[in-house]
Amino acid sequence: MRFTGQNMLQAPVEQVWDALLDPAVLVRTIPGCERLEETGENSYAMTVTAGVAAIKGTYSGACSLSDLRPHQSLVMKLDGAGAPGTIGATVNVSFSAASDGGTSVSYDADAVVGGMVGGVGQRMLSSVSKRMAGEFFSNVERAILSPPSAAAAVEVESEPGMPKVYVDPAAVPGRVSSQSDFVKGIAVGAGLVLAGVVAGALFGRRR
Amino acid sequence: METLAGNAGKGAGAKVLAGGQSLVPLLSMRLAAPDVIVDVNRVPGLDTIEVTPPWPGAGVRFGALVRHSDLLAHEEAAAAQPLLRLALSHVAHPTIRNRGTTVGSIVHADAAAEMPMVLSLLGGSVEVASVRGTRTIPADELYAGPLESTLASDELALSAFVPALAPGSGVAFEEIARRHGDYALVGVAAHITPDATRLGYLSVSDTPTVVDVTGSDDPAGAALAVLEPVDDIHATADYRAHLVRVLTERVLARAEEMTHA
Amino acid sequence: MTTKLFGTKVKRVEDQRFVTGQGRYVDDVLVGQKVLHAAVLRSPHAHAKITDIDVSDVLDVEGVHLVWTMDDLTGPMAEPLPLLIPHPALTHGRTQYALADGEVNYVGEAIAFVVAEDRYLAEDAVSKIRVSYDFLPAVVGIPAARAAKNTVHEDVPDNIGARLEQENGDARAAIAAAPHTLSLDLTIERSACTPMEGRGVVARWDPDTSRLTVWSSTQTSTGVRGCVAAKLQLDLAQVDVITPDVGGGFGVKINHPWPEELLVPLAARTLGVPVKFTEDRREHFISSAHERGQEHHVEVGFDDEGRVLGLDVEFWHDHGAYTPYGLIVPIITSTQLLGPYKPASYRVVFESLYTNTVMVTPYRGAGRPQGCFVMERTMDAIAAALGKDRTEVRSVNFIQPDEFPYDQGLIFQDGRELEYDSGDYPASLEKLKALVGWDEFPAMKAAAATEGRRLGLGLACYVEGTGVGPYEGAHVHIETSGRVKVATGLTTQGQGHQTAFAQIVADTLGVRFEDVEITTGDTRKMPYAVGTFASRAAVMSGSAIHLAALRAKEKALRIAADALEADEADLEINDGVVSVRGTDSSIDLGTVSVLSNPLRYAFDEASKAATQFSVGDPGKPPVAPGDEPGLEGKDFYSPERATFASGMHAVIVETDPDTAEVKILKYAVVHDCGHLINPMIVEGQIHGGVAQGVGGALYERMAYDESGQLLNASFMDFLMPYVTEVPTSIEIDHLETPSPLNPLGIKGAGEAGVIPSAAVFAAAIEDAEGLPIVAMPISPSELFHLRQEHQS
Amino acid sequence: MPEELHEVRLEVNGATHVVEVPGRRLLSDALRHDCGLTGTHVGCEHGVCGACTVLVDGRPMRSCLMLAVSAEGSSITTVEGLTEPDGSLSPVQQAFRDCHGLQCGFCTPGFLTTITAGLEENPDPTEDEAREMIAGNLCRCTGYQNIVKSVLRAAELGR
Repeated sequence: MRFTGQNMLQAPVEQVWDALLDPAVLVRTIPGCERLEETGENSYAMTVTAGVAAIKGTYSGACSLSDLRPHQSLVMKLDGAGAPGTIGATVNVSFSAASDGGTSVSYDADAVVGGMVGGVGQRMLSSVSKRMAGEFFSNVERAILSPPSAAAAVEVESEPGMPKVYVDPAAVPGRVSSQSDFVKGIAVGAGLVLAGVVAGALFGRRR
Repeated sequence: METLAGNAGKGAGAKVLAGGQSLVPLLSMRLAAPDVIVDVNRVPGLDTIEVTPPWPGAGVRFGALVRHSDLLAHEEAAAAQPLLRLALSHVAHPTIRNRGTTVGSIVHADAAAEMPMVLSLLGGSVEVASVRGTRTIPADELYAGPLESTLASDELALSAFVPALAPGSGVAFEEIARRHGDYALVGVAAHITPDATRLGYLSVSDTPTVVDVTGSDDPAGAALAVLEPVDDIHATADYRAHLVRVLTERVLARAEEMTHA
Repeated sequence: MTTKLFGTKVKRVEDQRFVTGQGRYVDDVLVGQKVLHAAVLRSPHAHAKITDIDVSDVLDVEGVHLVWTMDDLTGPMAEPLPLLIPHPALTHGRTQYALADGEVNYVGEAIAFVVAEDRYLAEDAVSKIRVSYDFLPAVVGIPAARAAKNTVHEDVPDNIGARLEQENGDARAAIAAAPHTLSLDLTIERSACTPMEGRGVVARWDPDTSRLTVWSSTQTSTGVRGCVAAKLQLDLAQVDVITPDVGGGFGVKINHPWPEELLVPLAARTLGVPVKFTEDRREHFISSAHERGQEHHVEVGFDDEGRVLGLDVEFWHDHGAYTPYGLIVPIITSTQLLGPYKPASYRVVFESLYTNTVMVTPYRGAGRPQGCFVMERTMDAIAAALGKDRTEVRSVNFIQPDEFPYDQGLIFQDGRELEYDSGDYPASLEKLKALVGWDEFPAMKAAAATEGRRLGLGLACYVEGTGVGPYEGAHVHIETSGRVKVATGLTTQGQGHQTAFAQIVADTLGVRFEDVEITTGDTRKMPYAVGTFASRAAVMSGSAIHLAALRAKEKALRIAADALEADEADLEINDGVVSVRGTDSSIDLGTVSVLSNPLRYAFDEASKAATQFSVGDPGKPPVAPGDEPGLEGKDFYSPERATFASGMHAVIVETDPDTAEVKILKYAVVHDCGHLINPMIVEGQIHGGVAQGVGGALYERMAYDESGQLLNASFMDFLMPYVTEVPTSIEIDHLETPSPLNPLGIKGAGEAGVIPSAAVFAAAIEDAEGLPIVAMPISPSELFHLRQEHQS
Repeated sequence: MPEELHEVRLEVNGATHVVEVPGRRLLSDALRHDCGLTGTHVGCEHGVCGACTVLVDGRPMRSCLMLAVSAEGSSITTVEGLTEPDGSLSPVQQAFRDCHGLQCGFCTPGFLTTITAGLEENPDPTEDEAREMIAGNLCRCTGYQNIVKSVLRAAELGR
């Protein structure tokens, strides 16, 4: 599945470039990214919770940045696997300084979505991917414009020689329940007050 | 009670089950994995249809447990706002309509579904509740993205409201699906009032899209300027755009007729 | 014989249990008893090396009894699955393993196998298995396979599994010399059978008797039995395979053994507890077989009347990642393509290609829909080129009724000559023209055009080789109660065999229909059988049952003649009673059965009549030399070659000028399957075939993306027609040209309805739109774009 | 950890079945495997095919799109429950036999339940209404021709 897009960031191209190469920023800007582990130069192992509405899954995978042409372009390779399926993507990202001092980032992604979500989730996939990409870049923009203090990504203390690990405190705490214990409990006929504390969108149309 | 209160913190870990016609298949396919499901099917007071004030009146309010088939069969509701019945008859198949709820469909926020678009076109609203109390979300603030509504993660939709058809106004609905009862390749509804002409579209954008074409000499063109039809395995973007033109003409003509009726 | 049932619309006996929810399908077996449930981890990738499989997280999952990967399999189970139908031309045949051995070649290939307390827990466990892959480029679609930039199997150069050429005369020379020539490129996409019930298997090991009982929703219980015995290293005598009620087959269930058909029995024996596997819908889409995908190039030379002087067809068959079923499908296309015609010369060559997609095995029609599409599109093209009526061009190419048996000079799928036994194609065409209103259509079309409506009429003809060998058998046992128990080995998936076969027995034997009980697909009752495919059940088992019933009748008459002290020639059997013609002397078959088995011990009133002081000549042995006790008959039917059914379809469609939607206004079928056993059942088969054909022509396809992911692996996106998509009526007319090859003069009817669909709809849409249709299926979106290309 | 089980009382065909099931157990699985009523078939598990259709408080619903726990307190009718008390076939069942409205029989229970409810609502359907009545159920064998006939025949028998 191919999809392309363009986003305007209100920050100079140098800053955008640096942000994308900074794991502490990536962990906060990749939608749903909870944990990023440096496995080499510009390559990371990560845990991402992604999806829309109920179709969410936790994916563990890898992300690497290559073909770096500073302030011009890079290639982002992503692949991950989770309960709903597998995702592999090669994203060509190019940067250009915009007249207003901002940066225009355009991407051309070639993604392979496998597993159940690939076979039955087709109807939503491209719009969802587009949306997540947009989210990513606006996060990057926000990260640059308002260097957060409280929600700053934490570089977890790690033994010397051990890979550096970054976590996003803002991300959903704890790992999302694995398939094995999904729907641990069920409340039947809950009262309104109880229902009121329940999360998530309602479902009610059809398949 | 305790368990549920405990689940409050779980955020996205819990789901509400009403009709379940979308949630349950997601569970079966293991695409959704909530920790907790709250079945509200026996919550009292959510299964009423009120046409208020006494018909013919201002509009139709239907509760979160009103099934598509109940609303479809409701004569007063159909008389107050004909577009409800016109659109509901296109929702899946009768067996699905017997279980699926219209409010559930509306907050499921599927841009390929009929009822979110109808709510948007008619300028309806959804009433939601949480421990903080209740609030009303107007349709034009309800949809954030594909399958995403603006309900907070701890809010439950109680009911939806659509205004009645004003005198001298007309509505029409048309959709084209590959098979009878399938998701539409394109769906269009028209709402013509004495002072405005608006069109609602489904399956040609990420969220239900309404276009005001009052006075436009190329309504479909105006709509296509904002719509984003895409290719999928059933139809190309070009074909969808073509259908937008074909169906727009058809619904405008029929809605116009109704204004004279 | 009293009332003859053969040829009448007898209501089905099986329906009583089906309409009351008492049918017994494989997932119903052992319900209420202790059964464990299996789930399979399937590859999410189309092509990859497996570098590691980590099952450690599964072992501690409560309720999980067993988890297997390739490393856990030994002996024959660790070898590739059998290549069922070898062929000299299949130089690079490959089959998969029960569980992937270091490499996966399609999305859905089995990697690991889990057994747990219930299916939910088994799937939980599957989701905890972690597999590491090294990705390989996927080969998807015929163009990619031909280009061979990448290969599916590294030891198969250019992705070519087989190349087969057949020629009758010198087609290329004939074309070169012909007054007119045409060339066409024609494509049919992938589709699949998608029966409402997926695959399923249940197995129980009995340690007390060292016997394995396997229930499978297969089209061949004897085939499964052979494979299970071989792979589990058991004697055939230790394995019983029972095919219960089956929720539709349409071909996909003839392939065997599926990995689960071996893993489930092995697990049941290993654990000592019955194990069940029931395929879910998505699994069916990505791990059961597909068919149809082929691209064809046609060169044809013809004279001024449209007579085909030379036909040269080259085609490419996408057989997916493996070739368990050999070359059956492309061989059928290459031979049955000829249909009712007799081109002066014919050459056909095909390449069977590997792709990283689900394997291909026969789907109802089995290569014929593609062949029919190619031949009929060619006939229409010839007619268009000469400005002749499409029926005239066909008529001048028909094999004539006095030319049978007609040898097409080719070798058919069963390794025998392609020799048609009988048929009357000109008569069929006349019937079809009358049925659809061929001569009236131009006026109808013109009238519609004045209202801005577009109507189109298409027709297509086919010949179908049915009832291929090698054989089927039957055993008929007349009980002392007078009831008749009949067993034949092939299986049933809804064809109403229990009814049709009972009609044959009732007529042949002279017993009441209600007294006949038919069993199919149970190796305990008939261990020698082949299977249900190629529209062969009625021809093969029907004939075998007739022959076996004759043997039982022969014996009954002999014993009855003795008992009644009459001449056999004077006896007749009606409603289960043997009587001497024109007298009131008679004996019922139950008593004859008693007398057929000399007893020492009586067990009830009736049996006293057979004890040693009651019957027999003291001077002779109680059972005469060469004779057997019991009133039974057993026989086998093994024909020299297949019998050839035929038919013609016509359809009138309306295409919407705005939306490009296609509406079916009229569908007409003329069908010739020789003598009809039960016209109600035959027409039901035609209805179903036509509907499946409508799906294949206008709705159904396998949407693979370039990376080998199947994008429509559900009934949401694989558009099987509802009642709203099929014709509101299907006009059917029968022609009965009996086959000289079998005692009943019957031909097969199971697949016929689906064969001409792609051809007939392409022709009708082409007629309505005035633009060439060369690829099927076709959607409104595609027709919309064809219109645009045609305009520019 | 083991799954939490819920005791659910299912009223099926007039009989009460008390079953202990996990929250995620589908009604279709509970009917088949816990109640032993295997007449209800599962053809797709995503609500498209209709083979699993049962009557919930008289209305046809997909038992594969309902959780067993949600059926507590509802009265359910499966194909086994359509037969008359004396064991004879109901008009719909009889019509399917008369008209050859089935072949493999796998989708049949879903059609029978759907049509039974449909004829309650509309006892005298036109041919088009008969089609609409079964428009949400898939059959791969019959091409629907004889199922439509069966609906009309059942209406006749019902009169």
